[in-house]
Amino acid sequence: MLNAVLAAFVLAFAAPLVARHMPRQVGTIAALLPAGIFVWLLNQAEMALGPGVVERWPWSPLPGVALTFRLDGLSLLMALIISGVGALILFYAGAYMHGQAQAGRLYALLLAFMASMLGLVLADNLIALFVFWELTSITSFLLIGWHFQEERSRAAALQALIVTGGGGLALLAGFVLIGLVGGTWEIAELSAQAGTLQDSVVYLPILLLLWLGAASKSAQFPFHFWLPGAMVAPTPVSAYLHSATMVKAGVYLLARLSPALGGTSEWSLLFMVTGLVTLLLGGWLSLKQNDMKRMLAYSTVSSLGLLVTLLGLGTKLATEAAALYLLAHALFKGALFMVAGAIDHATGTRDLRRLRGLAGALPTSALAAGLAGLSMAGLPLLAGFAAKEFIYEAALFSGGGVWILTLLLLAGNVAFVVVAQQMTLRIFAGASLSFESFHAPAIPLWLAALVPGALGLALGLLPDVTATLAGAAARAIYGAPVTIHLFVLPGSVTPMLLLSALTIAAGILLYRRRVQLEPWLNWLDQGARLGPEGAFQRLVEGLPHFAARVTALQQNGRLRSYVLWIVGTWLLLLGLTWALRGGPGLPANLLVRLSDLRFHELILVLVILAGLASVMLANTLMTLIVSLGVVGIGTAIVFILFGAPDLAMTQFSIETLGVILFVLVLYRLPGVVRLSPRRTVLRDSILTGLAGAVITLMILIITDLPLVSPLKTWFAGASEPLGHGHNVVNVILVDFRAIDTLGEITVLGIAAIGIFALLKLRPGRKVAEGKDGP
Amino acid sequence: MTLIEGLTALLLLTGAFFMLMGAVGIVRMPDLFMRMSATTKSATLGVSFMMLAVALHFNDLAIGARALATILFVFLTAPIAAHMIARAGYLRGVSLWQGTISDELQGRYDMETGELESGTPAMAPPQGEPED
Amino acid sequence: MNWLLVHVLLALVWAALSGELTPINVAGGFVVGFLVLLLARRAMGSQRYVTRVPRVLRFALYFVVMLVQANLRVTLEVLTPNYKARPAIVAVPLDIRDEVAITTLANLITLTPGTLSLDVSSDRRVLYVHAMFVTDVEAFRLEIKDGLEQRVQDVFT
Amino acid sequence: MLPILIPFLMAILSIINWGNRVLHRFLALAGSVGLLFAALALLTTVNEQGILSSNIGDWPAPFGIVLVADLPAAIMILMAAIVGLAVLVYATASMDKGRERFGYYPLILLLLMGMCGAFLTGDLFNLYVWFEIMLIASFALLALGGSRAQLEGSVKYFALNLLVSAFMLTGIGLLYGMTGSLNLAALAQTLRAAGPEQPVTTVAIFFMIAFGIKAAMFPLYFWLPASYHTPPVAVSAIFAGLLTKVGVFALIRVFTLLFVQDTAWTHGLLLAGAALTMLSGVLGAMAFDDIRRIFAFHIISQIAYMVLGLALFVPMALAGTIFYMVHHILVIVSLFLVSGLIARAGGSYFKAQLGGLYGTRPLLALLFLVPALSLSGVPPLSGFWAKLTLLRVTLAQELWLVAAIALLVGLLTLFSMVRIWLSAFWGPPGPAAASVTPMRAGERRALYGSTLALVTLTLALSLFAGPAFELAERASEQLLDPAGYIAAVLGEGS
Amino acid sequence: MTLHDLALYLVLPLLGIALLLALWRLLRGPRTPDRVVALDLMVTLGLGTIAGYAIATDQAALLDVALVLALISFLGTTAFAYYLQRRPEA
Amino acid sequence: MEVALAIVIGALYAAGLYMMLRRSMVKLIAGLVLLGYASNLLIFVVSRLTRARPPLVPEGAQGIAEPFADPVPQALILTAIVIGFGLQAFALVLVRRAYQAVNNDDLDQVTASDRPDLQQ
Amino acid sequence: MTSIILVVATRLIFPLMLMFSLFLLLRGHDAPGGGFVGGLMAASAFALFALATSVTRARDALRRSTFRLIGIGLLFAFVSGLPGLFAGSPFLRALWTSTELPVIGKLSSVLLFDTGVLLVVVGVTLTIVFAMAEADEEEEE
Ligand code: NA
Ligand code: NA
Repeated sequence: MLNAVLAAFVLAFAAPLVARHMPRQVGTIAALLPAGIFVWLLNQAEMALGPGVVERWPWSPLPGVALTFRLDGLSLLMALIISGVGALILFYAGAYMHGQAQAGRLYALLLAFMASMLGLVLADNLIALFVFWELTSITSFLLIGWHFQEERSRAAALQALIVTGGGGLALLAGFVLIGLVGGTWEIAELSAQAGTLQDSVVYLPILLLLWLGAASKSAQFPFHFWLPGAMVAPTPVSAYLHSATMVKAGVYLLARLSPALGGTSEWSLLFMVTGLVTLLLGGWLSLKQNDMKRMLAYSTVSSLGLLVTLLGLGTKLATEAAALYLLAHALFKGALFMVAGAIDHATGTRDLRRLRGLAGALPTSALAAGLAGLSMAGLPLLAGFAAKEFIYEAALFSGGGVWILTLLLLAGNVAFVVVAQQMTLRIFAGASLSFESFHAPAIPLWLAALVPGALGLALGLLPDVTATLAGAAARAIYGAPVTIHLFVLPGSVTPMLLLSALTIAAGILLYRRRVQLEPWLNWLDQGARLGPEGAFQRLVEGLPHFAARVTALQQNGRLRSYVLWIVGTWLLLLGLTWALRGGPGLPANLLVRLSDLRFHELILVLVILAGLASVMLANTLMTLIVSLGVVGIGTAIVFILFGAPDLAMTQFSIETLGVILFVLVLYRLPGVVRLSPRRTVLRDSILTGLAGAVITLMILIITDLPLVSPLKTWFAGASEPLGHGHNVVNVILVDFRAIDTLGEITVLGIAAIGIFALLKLRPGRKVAEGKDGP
Repeated sequence: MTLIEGLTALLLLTGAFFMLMGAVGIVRMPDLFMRMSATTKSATLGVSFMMLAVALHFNDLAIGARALATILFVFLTAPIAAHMIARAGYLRGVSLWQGTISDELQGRYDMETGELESGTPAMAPPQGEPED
Repeated sequence: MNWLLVHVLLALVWAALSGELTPINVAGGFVVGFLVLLLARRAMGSQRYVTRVPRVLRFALYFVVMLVQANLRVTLEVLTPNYKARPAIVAVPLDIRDEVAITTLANLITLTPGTLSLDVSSDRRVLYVHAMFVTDVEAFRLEIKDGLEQRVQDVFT
Repeated sequence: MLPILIPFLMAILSIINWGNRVLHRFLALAGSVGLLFAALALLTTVNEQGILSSNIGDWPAPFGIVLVADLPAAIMILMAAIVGLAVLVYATASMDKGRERFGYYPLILLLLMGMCGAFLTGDLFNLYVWFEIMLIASFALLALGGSRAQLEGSVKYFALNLLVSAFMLTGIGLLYGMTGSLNLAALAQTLRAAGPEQPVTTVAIFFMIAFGIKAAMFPLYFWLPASYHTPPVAVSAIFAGLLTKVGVFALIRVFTLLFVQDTAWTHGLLLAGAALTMLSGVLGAMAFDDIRRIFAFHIISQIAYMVLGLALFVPMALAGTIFYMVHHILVIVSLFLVSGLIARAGGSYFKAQLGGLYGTRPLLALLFLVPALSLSGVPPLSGFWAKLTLLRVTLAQELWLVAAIALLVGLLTLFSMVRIWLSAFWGPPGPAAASVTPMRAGERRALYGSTLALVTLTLALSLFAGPAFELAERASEQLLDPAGYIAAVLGEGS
Repeated sequence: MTLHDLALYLVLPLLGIALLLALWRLLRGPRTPDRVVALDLMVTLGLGTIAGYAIATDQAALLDVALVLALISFLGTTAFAYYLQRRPEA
Repeated sequence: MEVALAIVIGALYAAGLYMMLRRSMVKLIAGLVLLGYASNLLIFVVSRLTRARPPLVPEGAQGIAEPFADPVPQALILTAIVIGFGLQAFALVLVRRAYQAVNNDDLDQVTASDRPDLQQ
Repeated sequence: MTSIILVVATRLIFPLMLMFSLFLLLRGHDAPGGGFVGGLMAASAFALFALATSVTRARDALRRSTFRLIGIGLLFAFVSGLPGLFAGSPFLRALWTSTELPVIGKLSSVLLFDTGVLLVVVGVTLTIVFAMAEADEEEEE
């Protein structure tokens, strides 16, 4: 299975190259791979439907993450859809994109997407699944933004990415929690942990996170809005990603995790409510769309809602219905999208109001649309019929709130019937219109649509095949053996059949009266727009403004404010530490310790403090420099008094040189001006005063503790015999800790380079070769 | 206290006294030049006395040499530093005390070229002291 | 000749600083002195240096006495409440021409309390001196010329 | 020792032969290649033989200064070497003549040397010295060439980083006054035995502030976004990749080896700081239009993840931090190099001035996309594995809010990257494109080659995340087992 | 009173007072050259302090500091003066 | 003396930080210089003070008899002083150049490089 | 605006300072001093010289470019660490010759190191002072 995924990725990289050299055949060539995978899957079907096929690869980026693939009924169903529809779409795209610039990139992205999607449904490790999940989001983003020079496309792509990406992150958190609670990320092992998971305190958070991920990916309310927006992508993309495959990822995930997490009332409530709201909202909003693709997109939203409802319901019948509908939907929706694309290609418009009587001009497309539409409407002999039967059956046997549920499902299904009529009767029937630049579609454009349409019929006519396929999938979802009994035509009149008939009748009625619906559909649309979508839009637009304001507050360009932040943080942390963790007490016997102060030392202290005051009050540059000199000299005298002649010497020398530099560099600067208002001065004084007090306190505390420095003793003893020097400080500097000194002179060297460059290399000044040497 | 010690003490005290006088001078004298006249020299002399005391006290060639070398260095450098400051002060227009009886340097500097001419003396009017 | 003198001087200072006047240290001082002079050669150019040691010593004695005297006078001024000083900036015409001699003179004047060399005219003919106790400008000029300048000239010729 | 000596020697030779651009280039490239080999050798040796220590001057620890190569240090040195080489190659084609003549190459070498020293040293004061070498080299590089914005940025960078030095020196002083030692291993021993009367936690705050500024944590980071966008890309890239990491590394060192008396408190503070830093950084990124500034703010928010790993203080989290550092170094340097390429191809660093590069420069688009997505934590790129590890530990420790912030910031990072993508790579061609001059072949080789190499490494790290993470785990075990470090430095039985 | 005590309790305090006086001039000004002179005096007083302290504590090593100080401080004052005369009047 | 110096050092830190909080670039440098003095003195004092006993091994001896000043902080401070000198020199030139570029000593005017609302 | 007095005095003080600088270097191991202060002293000598005459003449007197001094100084320090490294010991292992030379004392890698320090300090200080003075003169124009 890895081979299949990898092959698709590799081909994805090769696709632009192929496109450059064989622009005509590239679609067909690209389609060969998914077709091959499809065939290979069919070959594996027996194993998959039985015990399942498992592949383990020795690739583990993190502990607990593994590249495990499992082909069981559910993944087989999904993989068949992915590869089958994928082959058709690529074949279709070959014609659809022909002659367009950078078509190669489209194949590449489609193939990469297919690989990711295959990986998603085949992976048996949650994290591996997540990897592919996100890859589908990224490829989807790039595909939605295909017409990247148009603002609309960019906005839609961003919307899709942020919504699904955000959901993805929530999902990741959910997965991590599952892994933490269940002790494994292997999906196959998680079912056994169902009890642990469902009893855990984080069960509800996990569900909510899962909900965020799945609902956003599968365009459930309130995240549904990105999907209609995504219709700005080329039609093959819409047909493949945004109807047949990627949007099913959320549904797939729910199905996949249903054994481990499903079956609780929280699960049912959460997903059924979401699903039903989405079903109705999407379905009824689809009724007012004039753009074919947008209509189909809303309808897809609705279908996804239906699937989520069924998975939320979670009964055996419901899972069977879900499996059947999953299959049927992929076929009819894929076909309808491709028809829409073909019409768009041929007539240059997707506006339902401008399309009529196309049957004559596009007979094959009409056939494909007809088959798909009938399946969608749920008429007998077609795959959609069986699915609908099972849906109603599941509702009727749901065991609580039956009538409400049935009624809501009916209301949803009616909308599908209307859409089916729009896609068939409305555009193909009647007198044909003339189009300015009509050109007949190339073969792939109708053939690729006809195949799934016909497959819908075939599956309707071959109930055993359908039952086996869907049954295996349902078993994986339900977590227990499931057998589906299907039939071509119902043998007797059942409540479900009556409901189906009612659905169709209501659908036809509604189609005729659709104009009357407009006002309150508009109202619904308005609400949906102002609600989640509006909120999203406001967020995306407002965030940068908010960010700019917050940032301007901190990053205000004033160095002193930054210093204030730092000093403030330091004091705050110290204060908190002392308040909450117990601070050091005030050192005792201060007066005793102070009493050893000698007169000349006192004077020295006074001199330093006076110099300091003078530095702070200085109003001319020279006063400032000279006062700094006083402090420096005072420091040097401290060194003299306390046995550090080397230090004193160095301090004096540095002081002198410092003064020279100060004078040299600064004498052109203006005098020292006072700019801060009194309040600022007061605030700064208090704050820095506190800082000083803290330091003083620290010194007093530490010097009050006993200190035995092993270094002092050792150095004093080793200096002469081992270091051959009497001046211990110097021996430390050039021998014991010579690397410090090496670093120190390196610092000096670099400073020299920097200063030299600062002074000599200036913008706008020409650098003459050989003239700028120091 | 031996004779050496007594001499040392005397030198020390004299030196300290001169230095103190220099400090008093810098506080008391009315203009820059008088302050310098009063301080640079007495301080220099004071240091010299104290260094002599050191040489005497330690009675060691190396230490004595250091003390004498310090004196030498001070004598070499102090007048030059004083000269530099005084000149800079004059050039920057530091005003003379009103009791100054004559300023034969006035008008002799060519501020463009930095040349100083040698000419006949002229009398300077006393000025007040502006702050920097 | 002068070079040699500076060299000897450096060597002796070196040995003294090193703590022992051993031949080895003096020799080392010569080596160091040589190195230093090598480095300093460009800086110094060819210069004339003090050649007559006895005169120097005599002069030094005279100077120290003068120094102490003048210091006491200034001290008195500093300590008494009123200013008795009569300061002036006096242009002292120079007879000595040698740069080193002029510098020596100027420095000695500065070292003497109460007087301060301000500058030498660009043509090196006049030394401008600030003095604290000038009753008569002309008398002061003569005092300098007959006192210090004369002795410096003696030493330098 | 070699990782320090090789760049040092090359820098010395450059300084002796000042002004010889060609020689400087050659020496720098030779130096960084040498450094790369030395780093590889060091990592291999440390990986096989465990922690190595070398007593400089042959003076026994804790008296002399000791260089200690443990796995974290060896890994970081390797990263420095890789980044150094890539950036230097990039510089050969992008650096202007003036900067080349005025010491760009030796300064980079010295910067690298300073970093290696900081990673290796086993002595607290010696760490300060290496920090200063880095600091002054970065000052010089930052100010080199001095446009107004550069100088303004430099002033802030300078002033705030000197606060680091002050805090650090103060902290070192207080520690020495308390314990009488400077050797990290000896300090680790002494501080573990410290009584309650010793204000150890208080001193820890000094280091937290010092290295917090260096690592650009909230609210101490202001110097970074004020300065990082001002110098040429071949300067800012190396700053972006390595400088703040040294701060993080230093935080890790002292808060695993020295200050573990009250982890509930100290590491709790780090945790809070990390969370705030993440948010603050990513919001900052959204406020700007200049791509380099956006990246600069992302450094801040990403740094926070690394600190988060330290704050969580379990082996898995620290392994995550180390992995994160490696990942982030590769990715952010790539992004800065890409920003240079974008400016070269589109004529501007401002996304509003750019557009349509996706159509005209597909390779560049790819070179941007991979590190940008990796930075955002999109799987299967390296950033994802790094974030996942930290997320796992955060959730395991039931720090819900922190986990939520970490995830939210991931999303906002993605948002920010996508905004660049939408504006610079998609959209109609920008107005700045008119001023673009074509690239010479040699230029293209050096610029794209070095960027591509780093992006490839990012991909390799993503693909071989497993072995890399195992290495990180071993490194984190060394960090959390000070006994091993102490034994390596002071000898067994101490 | 020993020599040590004399140096410690008489000489050093005397110098200390001198230092304070010099400091007063330094703070007071009024012109920069006055401050420079004061600083110069303070350095010289530092030399004296070294001498006094060396005797008070029998530490000859301090004399090396005096030597350095004597040579170097001259440069500082000279530089000050040199640039003072060049700086345009503020 | 430790107590007195502790107060002096506290004052140095306070003054250093205070100067860094001013708007003038020159004062900023003064602040940095003061912080340098402050941290050096802190290391010196916190390692305990010993009056007038420099760590010099007497001629002919192998070690030093207590009491003597701890040579370690002295070596550290020496290094720190020198490094500080390099940084100070650099700071001076930087400020001078920044002053030339901005034509103002007021740090509040040095904002072009980081405010979000002032993008060039 | 140079002063004759300063110029002439410098001629004497300059060699004195240089000698004292060497003195500090060589005696630094046993008494206060060492390469750093020695370097500052030497640099001060040249700075004084530049002050008294001109930067150009001071550069002339130095005869080497200041960067070369820095480089050579660093090289000295670097090389002083190598013998140990080649002998199988760690970097910067001090080596001492047993014979005592006059003036210098025992030759050692440590002295080489300290000489390196001196050269770097001279180079750095003079780079800074010269560059500043030159920039100043330029702005004067
Ligand atoms: Na744009
Ligand atoms: Na030294």
